[in-house]
Amino acid sequence: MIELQPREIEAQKLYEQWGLSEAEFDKVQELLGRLPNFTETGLFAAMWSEHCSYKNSKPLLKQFPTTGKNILQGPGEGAGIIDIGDGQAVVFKAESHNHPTAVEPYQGAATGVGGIIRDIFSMGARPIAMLDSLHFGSLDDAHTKYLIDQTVAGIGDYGNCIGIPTVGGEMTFEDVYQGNPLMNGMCVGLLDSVQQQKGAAAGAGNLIFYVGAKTGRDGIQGAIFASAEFNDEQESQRSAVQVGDPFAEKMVMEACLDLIENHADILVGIQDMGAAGLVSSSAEMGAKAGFGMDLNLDLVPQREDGMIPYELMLSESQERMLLCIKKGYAAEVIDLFNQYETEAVEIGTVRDDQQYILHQHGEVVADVDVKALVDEAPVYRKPSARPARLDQPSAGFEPDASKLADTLMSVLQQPAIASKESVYRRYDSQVQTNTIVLPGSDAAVIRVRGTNKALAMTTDANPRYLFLDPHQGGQIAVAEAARNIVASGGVPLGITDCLNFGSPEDPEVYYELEQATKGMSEACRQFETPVISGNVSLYNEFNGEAIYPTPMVGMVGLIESLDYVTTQSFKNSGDLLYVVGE
Amino acid sequence: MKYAVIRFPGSNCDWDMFYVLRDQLHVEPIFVDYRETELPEDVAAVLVPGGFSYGDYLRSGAIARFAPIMTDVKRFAGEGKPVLGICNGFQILTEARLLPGGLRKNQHLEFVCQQQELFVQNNQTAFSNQFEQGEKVMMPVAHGDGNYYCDEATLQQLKDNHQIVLTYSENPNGSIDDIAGIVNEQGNVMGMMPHPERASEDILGGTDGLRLFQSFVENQQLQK
Amino acid sequence: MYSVKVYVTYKASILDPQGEAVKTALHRLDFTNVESVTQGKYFELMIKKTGKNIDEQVEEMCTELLTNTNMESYTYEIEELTTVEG
Amino acid sequence: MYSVKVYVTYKASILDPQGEAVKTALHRLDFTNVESVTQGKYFELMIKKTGKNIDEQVEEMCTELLTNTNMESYTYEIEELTTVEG
Ligand SMILES: Nc1ncnc2c1ncn2[C@@H]1O[C@H](COP(=O)(O)OP(=O)(O)O)[C@@H](O)[C@H]1O
Repeated sequence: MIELQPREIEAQKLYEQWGLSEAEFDKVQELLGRLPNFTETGLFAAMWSEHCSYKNSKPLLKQFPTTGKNILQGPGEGAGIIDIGDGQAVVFKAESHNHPTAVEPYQGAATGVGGIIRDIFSMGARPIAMLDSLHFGSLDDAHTKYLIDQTVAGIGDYGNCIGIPTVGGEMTFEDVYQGNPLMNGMCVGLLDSVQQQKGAAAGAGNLIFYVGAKTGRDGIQGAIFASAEFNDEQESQRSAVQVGDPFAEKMVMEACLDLIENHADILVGIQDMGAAGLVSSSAEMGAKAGFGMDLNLDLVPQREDGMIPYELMLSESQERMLLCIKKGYAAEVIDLFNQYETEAVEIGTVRDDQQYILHQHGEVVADVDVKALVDEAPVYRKPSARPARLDQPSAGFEPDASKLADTLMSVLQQPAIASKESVYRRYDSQVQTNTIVLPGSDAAVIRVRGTNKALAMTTDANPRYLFLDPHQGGQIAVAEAARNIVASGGVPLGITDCLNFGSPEDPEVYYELEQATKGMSEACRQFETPVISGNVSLYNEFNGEAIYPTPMVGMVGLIESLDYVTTQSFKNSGDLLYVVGE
Repeated sequence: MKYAVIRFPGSNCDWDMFYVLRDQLHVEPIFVDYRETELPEDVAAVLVPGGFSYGDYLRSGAIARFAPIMTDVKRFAGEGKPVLGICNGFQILTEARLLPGGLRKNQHLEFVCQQQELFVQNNQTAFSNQFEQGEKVMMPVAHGDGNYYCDEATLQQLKDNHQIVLTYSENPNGSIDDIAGIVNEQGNVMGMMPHPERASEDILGGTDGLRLFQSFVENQQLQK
Repeated sequence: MYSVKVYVTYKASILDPQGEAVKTALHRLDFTNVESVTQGKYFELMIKKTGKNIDEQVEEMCTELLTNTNMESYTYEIEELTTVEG
Repeated sequence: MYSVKVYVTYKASILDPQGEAVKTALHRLDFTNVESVTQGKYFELMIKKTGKNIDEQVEEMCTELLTNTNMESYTYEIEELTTVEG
């Protein structure tokens, strides 16, 4: 990679290749009062990508209800937190890993699971369950079968290896997902004492620690890559996918939980290095606290030689975390991580101003206002247009009620309806020995050990409904999740979501996004289930064709007593059946 | 007397085992770190839990067998005291040559997690004396590498010495002769793929696994 | 008949956790002079001679199935066996 | 410095389900002339020259760690690299 001079970047419009528009580049120039250099341009491109800045979805996300009486933490941190009484709280979040899964399904899905697990333990919570939401092309396609097989293996292997049960999920099959399958994961954690962690780096002179795996050139531009559409030609340019190392993650997780539980006094902040790796985690931690920092890139553990600042800052190597530690406690942290066979390295310090300064080989290689990087990303309200299909009368489908038995059989044969046992059998759904309702019922139920309570959890979205009516479909997704929780004996507490849509530049897609989030918001208010965390995945298109609007809803409910736990299966012959509702 | 649960980096059924010992069997479990060189004194039995020691990279259990604590585990086993390896623990015990044979990738190449019906082939061991001979019991399996293999001669030996303790009624992984669990020649070291610690409470779907633990726990209490 | 050997490893910039684990384990066994370990896959194929070009066939098998070229690279050796066919 | 390549496969008498799966997949891709596939592991090691005998060292690495001799067999190649050490 050649580091162009600022003038060359401007003249050759390199920033456009990295996803910054000309207007955005001008804004960067204005904020800096000069032309950005190569590294700085890269930092802005990553931080201002949709994936990191939510620049296209922010106005719509504002509709969501995010507060409530038990909500301890809403959106904005690694994951949301809800009080469940007795000093305990449940922590959960969902995330998409669609593009990496399309390219390398096993590793793409595995690293997706790894990322969402880090979000949970960075809040100080021990992960207690994983769920997924998978949308693929039609099952009669050989490549789709391969994708499913590998995706399921990747999800299973990563969670299994760490010892987190994968307890539920959902799966649909539609042609629109053929070139752009969806892999969403949700992780649920339990906080035993309600002392939550923040991803913030405050206090001048405090230390920035890098822990976990070394940095390589893998997944560079991942965030930018996630904010672009696919087409056949780009296939070969798809940037290198990362390989997951669940064993390393298990060690990092145990070490971080030990640090949080037993050494909270020396820990100022902690954050996962996810999309846009080091830059996004460090800049966000600084901006949140209103502090800048100096980072010495020579100290960043490196797996490869000759990495330039751009590569070090944007690499998405997995199984890494960033910590802010009180001044004077370096040795303690290093010792603790070494006990878990994990590297912890001091790479910088918090500044008393807001400058975000990177050093390499004794030179300053980037010097920008941290707030500019994190908070000044432009926000767009895109034009929206109602798709014509929504106003066309439907074909007037008349079900044939004369052969009900045949109809039933053909419904049951639909892959989306048929049993998913062949999938969830490949997940360890029982490790931690708390899963009291296994996959296969409406929601999975995990007991809270040491109490008489349990948590019910489910993921839902029916993309067909959303395609036919994004507004009502959004409502239905939340309602279906709530029904699954209630049918399992729980009271819905809140939701997380993954908004998987096509390109927001397409007014019809933007309309879908607008309407679906509106419908979800309304339903969330009705059910009193605030949105406590979530993730947006736009640009899910292949050769110009968008996927169906697919907002996955992940809901968690509280079961007050183990006596209330209810499963789907019939219990005795002679029991009566009722239909409830309209 | 204490029950030592060995923890390797990557063990993940360590707590599950701990809870069963403490809360269901009411004995005293103790975690022993893989870096220790000696088991604590007054250990009644050693339990090697499931999980993915060292990520199961290379081969399941292959790297764990070199952990410092394994030398003392071998000494303990050599003295005829009970050692139980479950899932990854079974893999580690075969790699450490405390049990014959080895575990390959499941024949269908997929990880499998499900309830499994097992036959008790020998109820005369320290780990199975609470079962009836030939009894059908239920315990879950959860593994990717559970496909037991040994050569012909070893298999014959296992049969002649009644070392096959548990077999699957429907083989989930392709293991030779449907083997789910075996003991060593002396009968004091057992390895099994199914998870008895996941079948030790009614709320988790059954308690057949608990009886497996009771087999050696009660034996110990008799000896006291 | 051809005997074909295919070796697949991760590309240089891709993390190889298994290779790293093996290296660490070898060091622990006192083989401290081991500087690096890469772990990959190895395939031995027996392929019948047909009208088709064997190099092209193997190349295609590698890119289509045996490797994911996004992250792996491969090499192979083809040896023609001089057994009588039939 | 030595460059060492180690190949590990299941012993011939043991069914290799991974190899079988690859064969089936190749047939599905119309490579019907593939008669058999064995899948194994492949290691590339860089080993520093020391006073010790390299053959013995590699042999020991194979039997101690890289293979489970109950069910796997191995072969290796050792090549001495003629770079200047320092
Ligand atoms: N991809 C998946 N991963 C794990 N479990 C799944 C998956 N898909 C479906 N399941 C499980 O199968 C059961 C039925 O799922 P589904 O067919 O979506 O039913 P419903 O429409 O009633 O939610 C649920 O318990 C669900 O958790």
